[in-house]
Amino acid sequence: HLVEIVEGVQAPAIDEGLICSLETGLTREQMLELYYYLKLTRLVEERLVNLYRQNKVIGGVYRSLGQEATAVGTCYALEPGDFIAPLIRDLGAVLTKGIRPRAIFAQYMAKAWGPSEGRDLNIHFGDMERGFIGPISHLGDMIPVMTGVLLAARMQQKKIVAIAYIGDGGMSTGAFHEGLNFAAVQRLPLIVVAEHNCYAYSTPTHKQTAVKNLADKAAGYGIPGYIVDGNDIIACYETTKRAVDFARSGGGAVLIEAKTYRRKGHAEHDDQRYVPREELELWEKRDPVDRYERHLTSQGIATREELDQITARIKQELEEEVAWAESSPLPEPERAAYNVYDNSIVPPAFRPKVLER
Amino acid sequence: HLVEIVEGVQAPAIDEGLICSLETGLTREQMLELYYYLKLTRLVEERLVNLYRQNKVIGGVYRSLGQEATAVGTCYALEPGDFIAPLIRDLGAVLTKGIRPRAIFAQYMAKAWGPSEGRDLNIHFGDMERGFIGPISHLGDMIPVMTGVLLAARMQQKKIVAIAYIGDGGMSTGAFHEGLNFAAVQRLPLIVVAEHNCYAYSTPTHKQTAVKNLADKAAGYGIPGYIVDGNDIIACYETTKRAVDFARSGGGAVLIEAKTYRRKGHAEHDDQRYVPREELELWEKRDPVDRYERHLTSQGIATREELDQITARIKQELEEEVAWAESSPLPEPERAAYNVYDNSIVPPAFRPKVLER
Amino acid sequence: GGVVTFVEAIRQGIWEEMERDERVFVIGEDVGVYGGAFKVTDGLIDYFGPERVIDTPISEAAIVGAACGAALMGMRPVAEFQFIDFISCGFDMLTNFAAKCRYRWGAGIPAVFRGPCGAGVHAGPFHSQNVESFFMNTPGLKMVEPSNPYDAKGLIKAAIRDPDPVLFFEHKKLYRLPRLRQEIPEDDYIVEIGRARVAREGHDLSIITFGAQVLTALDAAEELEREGLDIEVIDLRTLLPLDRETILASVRKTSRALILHEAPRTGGIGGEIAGLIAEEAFEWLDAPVVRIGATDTPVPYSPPLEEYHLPQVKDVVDAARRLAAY
Amino acid sequence: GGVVTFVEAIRQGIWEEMERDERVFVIGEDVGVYGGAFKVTDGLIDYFGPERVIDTPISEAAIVGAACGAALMGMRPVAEFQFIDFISCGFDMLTNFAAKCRYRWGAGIPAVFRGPCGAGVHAGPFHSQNVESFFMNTPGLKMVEPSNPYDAKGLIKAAIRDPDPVLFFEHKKLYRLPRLRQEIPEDDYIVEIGRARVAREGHDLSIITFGAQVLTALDAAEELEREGLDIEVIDLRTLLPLDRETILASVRKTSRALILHEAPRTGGIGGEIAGLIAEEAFEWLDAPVVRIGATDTPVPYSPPLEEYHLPQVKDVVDAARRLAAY
Amino acid sequence: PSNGERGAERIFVSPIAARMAAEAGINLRTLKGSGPGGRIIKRDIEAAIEASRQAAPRLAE
Ligand SMILES: Cc1ncc(C[n+]2csc(CCOP(=O)(O)OP(=O)(O)O)c2C)c(N)n1
Ligand SMILES: Cc1ncc(C[n+]2csc(CCOP(=O)(O)OP(=O)(O)O)c2C)c(N)n1
Ligand SMILES: [Mg+2]
Ligand SMILES: [Mg+2]
Ligand SMILES: [Mg+2]
Repeated sequence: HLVEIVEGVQAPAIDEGLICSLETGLTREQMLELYYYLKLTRLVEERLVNLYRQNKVIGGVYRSLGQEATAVGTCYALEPGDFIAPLIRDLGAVLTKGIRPRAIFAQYMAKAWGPSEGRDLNIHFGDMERGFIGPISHLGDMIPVMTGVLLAARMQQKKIVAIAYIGDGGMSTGAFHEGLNFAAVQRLPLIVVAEHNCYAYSTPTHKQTAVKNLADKAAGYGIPGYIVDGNDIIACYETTKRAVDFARSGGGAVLIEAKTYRRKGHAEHDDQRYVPREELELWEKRDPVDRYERHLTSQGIATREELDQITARIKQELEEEVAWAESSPLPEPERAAYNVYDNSIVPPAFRPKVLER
Repeated sequence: HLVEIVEGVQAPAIDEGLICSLETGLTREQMLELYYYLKLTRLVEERLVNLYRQNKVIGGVYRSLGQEATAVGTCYALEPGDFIAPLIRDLGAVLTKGIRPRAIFAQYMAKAWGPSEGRDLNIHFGDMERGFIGPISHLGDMIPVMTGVLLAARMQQKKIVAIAYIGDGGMSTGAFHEGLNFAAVQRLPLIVVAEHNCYAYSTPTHKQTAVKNLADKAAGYGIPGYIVDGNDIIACYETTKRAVDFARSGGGAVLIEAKTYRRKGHAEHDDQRYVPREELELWEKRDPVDRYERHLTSQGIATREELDQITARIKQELEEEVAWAESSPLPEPERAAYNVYDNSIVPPAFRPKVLER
Repeated sequence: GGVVTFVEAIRQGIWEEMERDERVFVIGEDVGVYGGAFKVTDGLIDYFGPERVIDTPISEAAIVGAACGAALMGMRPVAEFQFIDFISCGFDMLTNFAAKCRYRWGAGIPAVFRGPCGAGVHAGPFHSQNVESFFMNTPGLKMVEPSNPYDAKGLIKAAIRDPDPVLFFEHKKLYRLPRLRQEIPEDDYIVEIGRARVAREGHDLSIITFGAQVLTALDAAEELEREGLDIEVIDLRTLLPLDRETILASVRKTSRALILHEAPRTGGIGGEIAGLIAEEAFEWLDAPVVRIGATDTPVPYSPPLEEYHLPQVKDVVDAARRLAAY
Repeated sequence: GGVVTFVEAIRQGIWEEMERDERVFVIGEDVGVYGGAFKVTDGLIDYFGPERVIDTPISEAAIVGAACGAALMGMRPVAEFQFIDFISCGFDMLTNFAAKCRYRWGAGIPAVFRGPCGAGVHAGPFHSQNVESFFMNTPGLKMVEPSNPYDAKGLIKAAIRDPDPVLFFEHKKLYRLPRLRQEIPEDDYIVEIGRARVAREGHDLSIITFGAQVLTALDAAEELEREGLDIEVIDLRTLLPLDRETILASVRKTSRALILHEAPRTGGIGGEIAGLIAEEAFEWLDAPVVRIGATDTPVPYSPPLEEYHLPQVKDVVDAARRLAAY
Repeated sequence: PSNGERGAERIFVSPIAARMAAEAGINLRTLKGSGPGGRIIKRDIEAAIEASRQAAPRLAE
């Protein structure tokens, strides 16, 4: 298997003017839905930054600014029964999978009504019904887990596929290697989307790996590798769709490298002092939302007004979602001690009982 | 970097008649020394089996029967200051590095005079002077360790290289991945010799990895990969020499796949019920000692008598080495409690002192 | 059923659960055609097929991770570590993914992680470890270690049915120990997780132990009986969560506690048990709470060293005698 | 020297050791240009260069392994975990390679493995853990956790000079805590590994603790002083090996022991300490040995949950008051 | 559950109190503890020693 470069993609030397390089079978409706999720992701994050500045967010905010097209475009290629394991910067995939923004806001504000009831943060929760396996912080770990999800699905005769997201940094972990290797041996329909956003925290890719393309790593697992322009939402969708079809029809695992860029620091507190200014400027011009808007309007798929209407609808929606999340109480303190085990109606013992007499 | 197939190698479809496929710059003396180590390895192991049958070996015996040329040939390409991290089936490399058979016998018999003084088994010991880092059982772990050895050497301005051995099975571990990736990023002169002996315990390679050649994994690290006939001792030497020169001159890490075969079970107790008879018969014909003997005699490098003399010398030597090891006492029981820390002249506390009054 | 060895009891337990519940499957290195390094899964692949008996690459993190993923999907994986020493390579997955999933978002991981533990067979530092202390401080996990065929079968079945992740340790010295051969019921039964067993009743002193050391304790008790000492032996069976009531009841009865385990003394789970007793049975104590473990070293290979390293019957007899006379 | 924060003290310690001994180097994720997630290694790369301040891929096993390999070659690596929670990914390398090397073949591993531990900053289950119990049963390792700038600097320097592998835990809540700012000596000094410190003398009761909980204990002691109770606080500083003598001396003096740590109570190292006391200070005890830890759960994220989870001053005051009155 | 003699009613006494009583030759059965549930603790022994010391001179009179 040789790495296949999906047409027109040459990041980081991506042509700034380039808009959507692939023929697509998407309907106009679908293309507008894609726009909805793309813009939703952007605006949810902006809202989060907003709440963060108001000190309403507990902990950090991890932006995917500039790389939203990757998460949304790839995830959009899945069917409802399919699964994802996103990372912090894949809010777009989580939203595309049907998780409501209120869940995200409640999580970030550590509220009782959040899906983890205040026990874990940001997108660290899951939803088995929606095919969303909640990640943990430890990078790489979700690859073996998703391998198990698909192994189970095969035993259960479900014809599903899954996407596991991984960063340029996370690919250096042992767990990534063990998981993808096992998936490849088992020919499981696992699509690994490698988000090549040029940094892992402060570490540039050349200190992370000696390969030229992350997709080159596919060869080490005997699986196909694709490279796609991660800022081109249609290309992300189409490439993933192709991988999904291949995987679902029994072809086995696929590695897709999406070339993109993390335009913010690792989190809001990170001043990015290690990033050259010009780099940021260059990638600002490649903004995936702008690009997609240009595409939609220039191809006559939508008018500027229609896009503005979608945006307005999202904004309104978000007001309600934030209001809902804000109205949630914080969790009751004693809840901290419950539900470690299935049968832990009673909290586990942890205080010196002997003194209580 | 593309995988480079070193001439004439096509295992497992290796031509049985093939004897030494490469031009070599080795002198006659060196070629006989190679023979010495190759035969020594074979005979040390046979002697171990012998001792095992007499119940003098504590624990198992792990044979490298049929793959001795890989360990000896590759290690012979190193300079004295260079380092190795062998695995259980790399006795040949350990001997080539200058460890005396007595050390091996004493280890296998759990004797006090063994290099680990009875604390660990078989080749689980090390010798910093001879450039031998003792492995642990946990497969893959030595790759990061050797990366550290070379990182240190670079800081110490030592121009050394190192070989880390790994099996077709061990390459599936996370530690292997993390270590080799880091070595590649740092362009450290690490030669990873992947011993493709077709099994990991009972697991055939196709259940271990989906790649065709283990050397294909080099692409995932951005380093060169070579394939060599592991039963051709000269080819092993020459290929490794090339890699060593490349690495030492600043080229960075190299992955060499040696195609060979494990003709015995995982250990003496393993009945190999999972192995087809024909496979064993096929590989018996490819025996690396026989092949090298044919080569040496047919090329007029040595006569049968000369080789027999070497063998006789080895046998005599081994009698003395075994006798020495047998004459060693078992360790004193109390030694068990010492030397966990540098300052543990005094054994650590571990028995209930309060009762001793 | 029938008269079985320890290993056969576990094999039967897994077999019956696989038969009973098609969600149960086995995964690990060499568990298929080879039947596992200790033959615990021998024959399963022939009967249940390779879809339910899965040979993996040498990838403990992936084995644990895949078991977790499958468990999330409603399956009931039984994952094998070839030796429990290799659980260290799956440590992250167990403590961070498996243990915390239910707490974080309510997703249970009904998976079993099993393998051969323990020393005494001259297998050296990497094939002899007892690893329970690594996990004792990780809520969300359960830990089980049986000492006889009946319990082994009942506990492996209970572990497979348990809705949470269970680590199941099998002392390799017990697998084929003739002394342990035992008639077990033909009918389906389980041994409840979380319940210790009074392996021997007595009034003078409690030895609290588990796994292969139950035999050491029983042998010591028998020897001490000849001296007129009446020793109680508690076989914990479940190490996490501990059966606090059984431990405390025994110590409140005998007023003397000796804790025995095979792992090194310092940092072993004996500390937790001693802490429990010193807190909750304090007023009933007539003597110090005493712990016996292995030397605070790795497990050495050579027989005389290993014997010195491990607690022996004579060590227990000696300590118990002194403690009883305290 | 100077008036410094906790984080600055550690940074100074590493800096001075690098200056003093060219074998010392730093390795970890983002330790170079970025200066580490908590800026512990800030500025080092500019002064010592990228050869001695090595940014790695996200590979904890490789970081530990490489540090071990370099240490074998005579170097003195100081490896950073970005958060100590990620030590789980290096667990195998630490327990099996680093800890056992000297015992197995006499090869010492003079390496330091350090990182931010601890909860209380709403960082959730994966950035808040206390991991000392994972390693307490692994002879060959040492563990250190300072509670103030003076000790932090003296201990990091001692750890770097130590001939054996040292795990060095830095409670992230202390890094920049104004209350801890402290004048430390200009001259080179170390704090010996293996020695606890009497953080406060008292006669009525001993609180044995370490790390950030030393502050909790001291605050509780102050509050109790107003009630006429005279509390002794022992700051362990070294967790492995424990300073048995200091612990025992204190308990023999006060006859009442309260052990406090931030990790979940069950399976935490409090058990080992309780076991030690119940065995070797038994005859001096006037009341049960009591342990306070976090709830037996992962560390929850939301402030009210986390506060409930963690031991608070009021919990310690309450327990100490009852224990003193027992 | 006895402090030595099997069958007898347990006296609840802390280890240090038990040791001090033994050293001072005080019969624990003659004491009533001030600890929780009538437990005999260190201060009870101290009080008993003090009491017997004050009682002693009077006897010598
Ligand atoms: C095993 C592990 N080690 C360290 C970390 C700390 N950490 C969190 S995010 C991060 C960088 C991740 O980079 P990358 O994988 O490229 O993802 P990105 O943030 O660029 O999306 C690091 C080092 C972690 N989460 N897991
Ligand atoms: C991490 C780890 N898991 C499991 C084992 C148990 N084990 C010992 S040898 C072996 C097979 C090794 O196969 P391979 O790497 O191909 O080496 P070979 O024996 O063929 O030389 C296994 C699974 C181990 N040593 N380390
Ligand atoms: Mg990245
Ligand atoms: Mg092999
Ligand atoms: Mg512990």
